[in-house]
Amino acid sequence: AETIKVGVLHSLSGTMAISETTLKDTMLMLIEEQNAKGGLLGKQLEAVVVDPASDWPLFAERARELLERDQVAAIFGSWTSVSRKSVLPVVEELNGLMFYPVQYEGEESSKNVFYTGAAPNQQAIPAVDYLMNDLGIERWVLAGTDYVYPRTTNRILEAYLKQKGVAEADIMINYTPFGHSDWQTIVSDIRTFGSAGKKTAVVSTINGDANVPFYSELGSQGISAEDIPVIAFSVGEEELSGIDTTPLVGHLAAWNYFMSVDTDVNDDFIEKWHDFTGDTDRVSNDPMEAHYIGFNMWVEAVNKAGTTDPSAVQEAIIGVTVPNLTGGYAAMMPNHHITKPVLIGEIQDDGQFYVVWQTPGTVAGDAWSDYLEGSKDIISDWRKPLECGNYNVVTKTCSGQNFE
Amino acid sequence: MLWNLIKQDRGGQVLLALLVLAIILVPLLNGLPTDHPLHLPTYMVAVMGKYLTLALLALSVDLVWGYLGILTLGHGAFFALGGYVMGMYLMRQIGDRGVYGHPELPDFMVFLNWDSLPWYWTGLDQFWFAAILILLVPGLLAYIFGALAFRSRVSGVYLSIITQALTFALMLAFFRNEMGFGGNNGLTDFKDILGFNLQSRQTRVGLFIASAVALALGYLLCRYITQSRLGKVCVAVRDAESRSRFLGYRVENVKLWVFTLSAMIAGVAGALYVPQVGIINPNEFSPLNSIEIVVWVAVGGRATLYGAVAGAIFINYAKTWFTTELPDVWLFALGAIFILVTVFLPKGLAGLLRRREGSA
Amino acid sequence: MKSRIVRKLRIMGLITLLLFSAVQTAAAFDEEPLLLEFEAMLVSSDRNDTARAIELLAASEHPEQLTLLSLLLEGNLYRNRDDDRLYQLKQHEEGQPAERLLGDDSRIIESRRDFRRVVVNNAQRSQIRQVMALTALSSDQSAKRLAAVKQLMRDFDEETLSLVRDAYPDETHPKVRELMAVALAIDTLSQDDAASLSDAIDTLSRSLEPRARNALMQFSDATDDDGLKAQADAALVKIDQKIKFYKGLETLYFGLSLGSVLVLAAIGLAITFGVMGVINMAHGELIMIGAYTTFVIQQLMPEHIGLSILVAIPAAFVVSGLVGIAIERGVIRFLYGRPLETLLATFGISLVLQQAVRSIFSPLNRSVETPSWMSGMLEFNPVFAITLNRLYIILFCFMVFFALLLILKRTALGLQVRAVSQNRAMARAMGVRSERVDMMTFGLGSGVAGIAGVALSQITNVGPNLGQAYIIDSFMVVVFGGVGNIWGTLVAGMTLGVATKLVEPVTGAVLAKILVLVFIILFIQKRPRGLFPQRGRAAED
Amino acid sequence: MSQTSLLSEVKDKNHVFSFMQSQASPALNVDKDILLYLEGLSVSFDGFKAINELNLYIRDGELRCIIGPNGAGKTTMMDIITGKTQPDSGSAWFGQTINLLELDEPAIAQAGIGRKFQKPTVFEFLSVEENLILAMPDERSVISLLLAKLNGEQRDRIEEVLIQVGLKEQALIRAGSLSHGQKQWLEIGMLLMQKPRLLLVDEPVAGMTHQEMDRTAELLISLSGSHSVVVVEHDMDFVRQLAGKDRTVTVLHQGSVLAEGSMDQVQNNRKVIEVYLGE
Amino acid sequence: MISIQGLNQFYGESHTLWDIDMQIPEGQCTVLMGRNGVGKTTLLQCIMGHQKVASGSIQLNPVNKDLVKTSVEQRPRLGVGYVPQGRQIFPLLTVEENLQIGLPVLPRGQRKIPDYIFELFPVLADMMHRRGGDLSGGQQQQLAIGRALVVDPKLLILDEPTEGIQPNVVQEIGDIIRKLNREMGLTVLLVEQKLPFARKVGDRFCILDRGRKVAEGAMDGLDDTLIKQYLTV
Ligand SMILES: Nc1ncnc2c1ncn2[C@@H]1O[C@H](COP(=O)(O)OP(=O)(O)OP(=O)(O)O)[C@@H](O)[C@H]1O
Ligand SMILES: Nc1ncnc2c1ncn2[C@@H]1O[C@H](COP(=O)(O)OP(=O)(O)OP(=O)(O)O)[C@@H](O)[C@H]1O
Ligand SMILES: NC(N)=O
Ligand SMILES: [Mg+2]
Ligand SMILES: [Mg+2]
Repeated sequence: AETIKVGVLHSLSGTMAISETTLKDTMLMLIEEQNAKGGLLGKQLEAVVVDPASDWPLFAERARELLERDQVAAIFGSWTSVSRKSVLPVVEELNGLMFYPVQYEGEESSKNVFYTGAAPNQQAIPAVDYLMNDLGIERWVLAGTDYVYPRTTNRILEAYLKQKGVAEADIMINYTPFGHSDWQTIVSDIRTFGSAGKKTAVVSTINGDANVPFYSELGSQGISAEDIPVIAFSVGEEELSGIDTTPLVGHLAAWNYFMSVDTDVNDDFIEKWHDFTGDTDRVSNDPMEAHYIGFNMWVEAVNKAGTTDPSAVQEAIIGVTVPNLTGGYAAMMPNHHITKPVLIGEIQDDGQFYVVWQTPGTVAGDAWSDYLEGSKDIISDWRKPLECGNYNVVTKTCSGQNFE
Repeated sequence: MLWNLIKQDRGGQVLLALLVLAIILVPLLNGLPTDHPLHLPTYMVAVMGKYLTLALLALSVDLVWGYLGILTLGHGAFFALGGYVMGMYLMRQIGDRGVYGHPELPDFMVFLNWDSLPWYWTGLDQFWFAAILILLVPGLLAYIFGALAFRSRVSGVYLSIITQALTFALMLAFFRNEMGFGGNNGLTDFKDILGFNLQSRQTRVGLFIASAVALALGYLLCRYITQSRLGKVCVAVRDAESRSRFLGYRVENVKLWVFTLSAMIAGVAGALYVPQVGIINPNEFSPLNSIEIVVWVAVGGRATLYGAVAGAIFINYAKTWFTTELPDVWLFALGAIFILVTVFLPKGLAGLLRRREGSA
Repeated sequence: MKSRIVRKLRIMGLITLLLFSAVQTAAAFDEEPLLLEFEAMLVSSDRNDTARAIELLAASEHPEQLTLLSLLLEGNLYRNRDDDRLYQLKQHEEGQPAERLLGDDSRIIESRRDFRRVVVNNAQRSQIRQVMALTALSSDQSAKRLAAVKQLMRDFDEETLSLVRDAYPDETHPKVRELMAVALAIDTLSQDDAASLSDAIDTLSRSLEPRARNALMQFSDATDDDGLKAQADAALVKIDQKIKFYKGLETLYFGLSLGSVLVLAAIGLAITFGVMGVINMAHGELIMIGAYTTFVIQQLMPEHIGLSILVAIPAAFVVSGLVGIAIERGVIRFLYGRPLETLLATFGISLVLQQAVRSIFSPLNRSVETPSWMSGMLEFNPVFAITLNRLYIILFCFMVFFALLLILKRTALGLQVRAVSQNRAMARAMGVRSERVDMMTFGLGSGVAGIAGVALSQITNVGPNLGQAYIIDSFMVVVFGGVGNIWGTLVAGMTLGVATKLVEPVTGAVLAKILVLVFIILFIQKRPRGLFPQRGRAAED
Repeated sequence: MSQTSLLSEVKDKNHVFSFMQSQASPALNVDKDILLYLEGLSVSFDGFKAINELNLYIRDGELRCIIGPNGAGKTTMMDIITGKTQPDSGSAWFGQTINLLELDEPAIAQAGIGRKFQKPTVFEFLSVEENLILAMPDERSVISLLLAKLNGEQRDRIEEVLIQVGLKEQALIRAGSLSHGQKQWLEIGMLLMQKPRLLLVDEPVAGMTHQEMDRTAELLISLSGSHSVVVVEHDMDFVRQLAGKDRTVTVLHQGSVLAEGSMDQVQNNRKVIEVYLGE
Repeated sequence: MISIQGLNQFYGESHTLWDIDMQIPEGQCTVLMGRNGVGKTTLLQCIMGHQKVASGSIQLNPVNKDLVKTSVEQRPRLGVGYVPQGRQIFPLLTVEENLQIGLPVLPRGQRKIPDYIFELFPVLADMMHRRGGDLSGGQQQQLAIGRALVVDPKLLILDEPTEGIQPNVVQEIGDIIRKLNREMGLTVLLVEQKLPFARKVGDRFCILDRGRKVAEGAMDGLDDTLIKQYLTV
């Protein structure tokens, strides 16, 4: 029987396998579930799983294969920004669809990509607001891995904090290499920085493998969340499952979803996940929810368009609204970002987060930051007649599109 | 004279014949209508082009490792530098078509608030200048590094490890956004090369042909060197370095020039690689990448030039195939290949070929 | 998808556990009105109610106040979604009993979903700790009193200060007394009472507490009295000098501790690569196996985390050693005399081992707990403390090093392996059982790598990429030190560690790493055979 | 090359880097008829004096035999002359103009000093013929090596040497698979190809039969006159043949000259008999 | 002591030893002779197990073992000591360590370097802690002989042991070999090019030519014809 192919483009080996393998499994679960419901447009879905092996050029190559050879209707994949950047020209050239499920630095809006993770305004800004307003933080450490996402996020935050009247001397910015493993000096510096008599917090955009030694050093140098809370944007349940969380209780993370969220859809989702993986200890996390939302949006849009043709789906998907896992709804905005609630959670000793704060409603993702010089004049709107991902409202031009 | 070079080189003959064949057939097959059974899809052309550039890279490593005995664990650095120069040229070709519409600055500079192009980006909008730098940058680095190391008589694993340190340091440096090379995201989203649209079928075929020609020329060059007296001196240096000094050979000069030349070949390979894969990122400097190159050469058969080519193509093809067909377990398969080849084919794939020849 | 193996191990572990751990029963409390109100607030869906519940209990003079608050603090209270009552659970697992907090009802957990933990946030935790600290101020253990004063000093108000003031005259323990004096002096500085100000400055000038320094700074900025300002500034200079000195010590300690991690990671390689000449790209994975062994051991004895590390050391040695022996027997022995090819084969092995771990344990990092005897700090003063886990690692590093040195220098194995690596054929002709020597030596190097894994599991990721993260550094250290010299490895590791830590505060972590690499490159120009080169005629050709 | 000296080189804008210099040494000058001067040489290893205030002069065209107990410092002396070992003190001049201590191994070789090692060392992966080709004195710069071609004359010369050292049949086999003695011959062949002004020959007949020894002696004697030859050997028959009646024999002991003179004188020297020859 | 039958050996394709039959009588000193490259070293290496033999057997007698089938490291335990051509000293081990290598083959309790070795080669005692590779050629040769004696051999195999050794020590080595042979009953198999030395120490001779055994007999039987035919170039 004819099937509709769905490409799953997540690293199953190499450095990123640690995060991305779970997303591959999530996609398989969602597809299986959809097929159980009767498939899509009367056809069964078929997952085409490939392994780009954490190798960025390979992402482009695999994406091209998925689109050209396998003729997939959509690609769900990628984690790092660089892998997305690598794939981007390919999906644009071949007019494919790609759903990108991870929080990222923004500054991008492609006709062919749907950003179901958080943009900086859906994670970083609300998190800082919380720290400032609810915890009375006055001194800030912006610590990140040295790459584009933390750099951009921190630049946005720096601008934002200064705008809020925080002095230059009360901001400390620190970058470390990927996989940095010896945090003694930095943690000690943070401790010193935090002992100046003002309430201090760390905003962490530390990535992946560097987190375990970072938190473990925080723990061994006795920095508790009550002294200097750390709020992370890249640490979720999955990452915590590899850390002894006992010394970390109370440190924070900002996401759009937590496994501990007390809703029925979430409970159902987790149950299905446990059934699917056959492991009741498996956790769920934010990018999984993003895939859940993205996949359902795509299904809905295909149903709406009556075809999997990418152009038709692109048109149909804007405005599509599906339930998220936190009890609300996510809508696809004209800039290909979605609406999300922002949640702040505290780490518990069981590796879960306890939600201590959340935005009253949802926040729409902003592709182009209002706090960056180059991008505050740019907007994105993929609806006719504008159909432009980066329209400069001052010069009234649309640039940088890779299609005719 | 050309023929003399490969007269006794069965593998080389086969390789060159295949390359000529590919140069003729690939455009033909790719030009067939897409539903034709023999149609060669464009993505395959790009992938094959990539293999050829990696083969050229392997060739450059075999020249210094196989013949000169320098186990370089940092050759990826020269490849990446060539790639970065090409990437910078390609970025400059974007002009004001970037997302921010800036007439000069690449996107990543705009959003990191750079106000003007750093000096080392100037001139790179000219292809001829880029072409010179593609040879010069890796060449110069290799020259400086080599002049230091070979004069100090650093050799063996000590040399290997400092080549590794070199590429590792470069990787960390290029990861830094301050360097002005796009940090971790690297350079991507290229549009044209020499005025041709990079995404067009013709350009891809053109790049494939360019890679095939580069590989052929690279092969002949390496063959010429290894067959020359210089090549014999290389082997002499490889096997008894101090003895060759007592014969009056300036070992450090021999090493320096061959190493530099090899770095330039690697740079060319990198420059051809980048437009075909569409991205260059500091990961190309990763020490493990460089080790992998050595592994290709070993699999193919160290100190046989066509072996290096075969090894690179074979392993990379296997990788492509495995990652698509066996995504969950492909590392087992690849690892097993490495182990089996070492234990059972001490002379690599080339040894297999020679054994055939011998018994026939 | 956690493998079945692990789960099985875990079940076996549970059984062992039951034999060991005494079963504790939760005491139920009476349903008195105060506690009922407390319960009602905690099961409410309004987060602010939790804070109110704490205040309620804190303000009361209830005898079980502390017990209840610590139950809350430690996350032992659960809300049942059916009856909205609080329960104490032994384990949040289906089939386990749940005891009502008030009254003595109990039920069996049918679905985990039915019970939701009652969670406190940071602010509430501070709140509870303050309450507890106030009580602890009158504890008869000086350590508790000290901790209490420290806790109170985070954030004191009139009420807490007056408690400290009351307790101060009776305090006998010098340290506690000193800290109290500092607290009181800080308070004095914020008053405007010139008489005791000078004394307060004097008290504070002897303290390294950050709050003391901050108070002095504030005072110096604010005061109009030139004499006092000068005194405060002098005190600050004195404090800053001390801080600088201790920061220097700290940097040194950080350097040594980073160095010992490097040495541990490299020392196995110093044997397999340095002595045997095998370019062992799978070395990192042998470390990884050691770390996973630690994880498995902890799964087997979850109630004895403190012991588990001690068990893990020999276990990791054996497991990694056996894997090493298997590698040697299966692959490397075919490659002697072809040292470069060991690189190729072991590279393959490293890929296979990584993937194997991914398949068995999942690609996720695994969490290895730090036993309590290894956590915490040895605090010399408020600006200088050494972290215990690192201290143990430094000590461990030296132990491993000297044990190896002993084996290599004092046993026949050490001599034989060097002979074999220098001239295999001749060694055999002299009766050396080269196969056994190879096997044992490779096993030894691998086992030591495994031991390093145990140490690393305490400070970094236990995941499939663990090995990759250390392999480059390990080779760097061995070569920098001089191949074949394990003293070289020790000195090289420590040198690189200290150098990195000296540079890092100036340049940041990224540049520090780059600079250290450049340093290695330049150093090797000067000493082309590492720190401790093999000398003599034979080494020259 | 140390870092500091490199730095000072870089800073000195008039500095001509060694790799830019022409690699020819000053012309050899043997006006005084002495080809090699070793004066006051000393070298020690970890405190052990291997060469001790050694003085030795070799005339142009002379054939000199050097004998002496094992460990006397004969090989070490050659190491110093060829640049392998730097002496702690003393001087070593090649003719009047060339200071050997300032040159490195390739420069010394190019200046005209060739050496046969005590333990035969040949390029094992190259054929016997290629070993000889590489020993030819002409092409040394990288470019000329790249372009080098054998001319007829050179071919004839190789042929001749192959026959001379009895390896004609083995010309195309890997040098690594020669027997010990054959490697000795190959090394002698390489010396012949190299045609250096000064030949340092360390134990050439070890492992040779008596007849081969005779042949070697003839060969070396025929070379003297146009070349200077320094031979180290423990085989007294061979030394006797070489030294004949009137050539000088030098006896080294504990790093310095113990005796020097004709074979007869040396043979009858009490001390030489005691430490070296035995009764 | 050793009886070799029908021994053939190849280096890759090239047939180096052809049907060698040879006896090495116990308690005697047999000298193996022949021009360069005829296969002397190769034959010794076959006996030592360093070269694979294609066919044939090498019986070691009192213990009645076919050496072809035993591992290399068994040989010293069966009482075979070996002084290879080119010395094969462990260059980075000290002189002492070079000598100690063989100790584990001795029975426990006797694992000590025998003093007579230092009496034979006093220079070794002086150089005890020097790296083997630093010694001069002749010193290394003495060390190689000393090292072979450490394993307390019944059969001593020497491949051109006098190479590079000063004349008075060569005499001494000759005396030593004779002494070991005559007084201590050690069987000796010696490869030697130098006739006077061979005549002095040998009881029997055996000549190889191009991989074949061409003559054998008591030392008196080594006459000019044989020498001319097989030992002259
Ligand atoms: N690198 C070194 N380290 C330590 N000792 C050395 C070194 N090189 C040489 N020696 C010592 O110096 C002395 C002289 O050695 P050399 O090789 O020059 O002797 P030789 O005269 O050539 O002897 P032979 O005739 O045995 O070859 C010897 O005792 C040797 O042990
Ligand atoms: N490793 C090898 N590979 C191939 N051929 C070899 C090898 N070793 C020796 N041969 C060849 O085998 C033959 C016998 O060599 P062998 O070393 O046994 O000679 P030999 O009689 O000991 O000579 P010498 O007196 O020179 O030591 C020689 O012709 C040599 O070229
Ligand atoms: N987009 C990220 N987190 O790399
Ligand atoms: Mg000597
Ligand atoms: Mg021989």
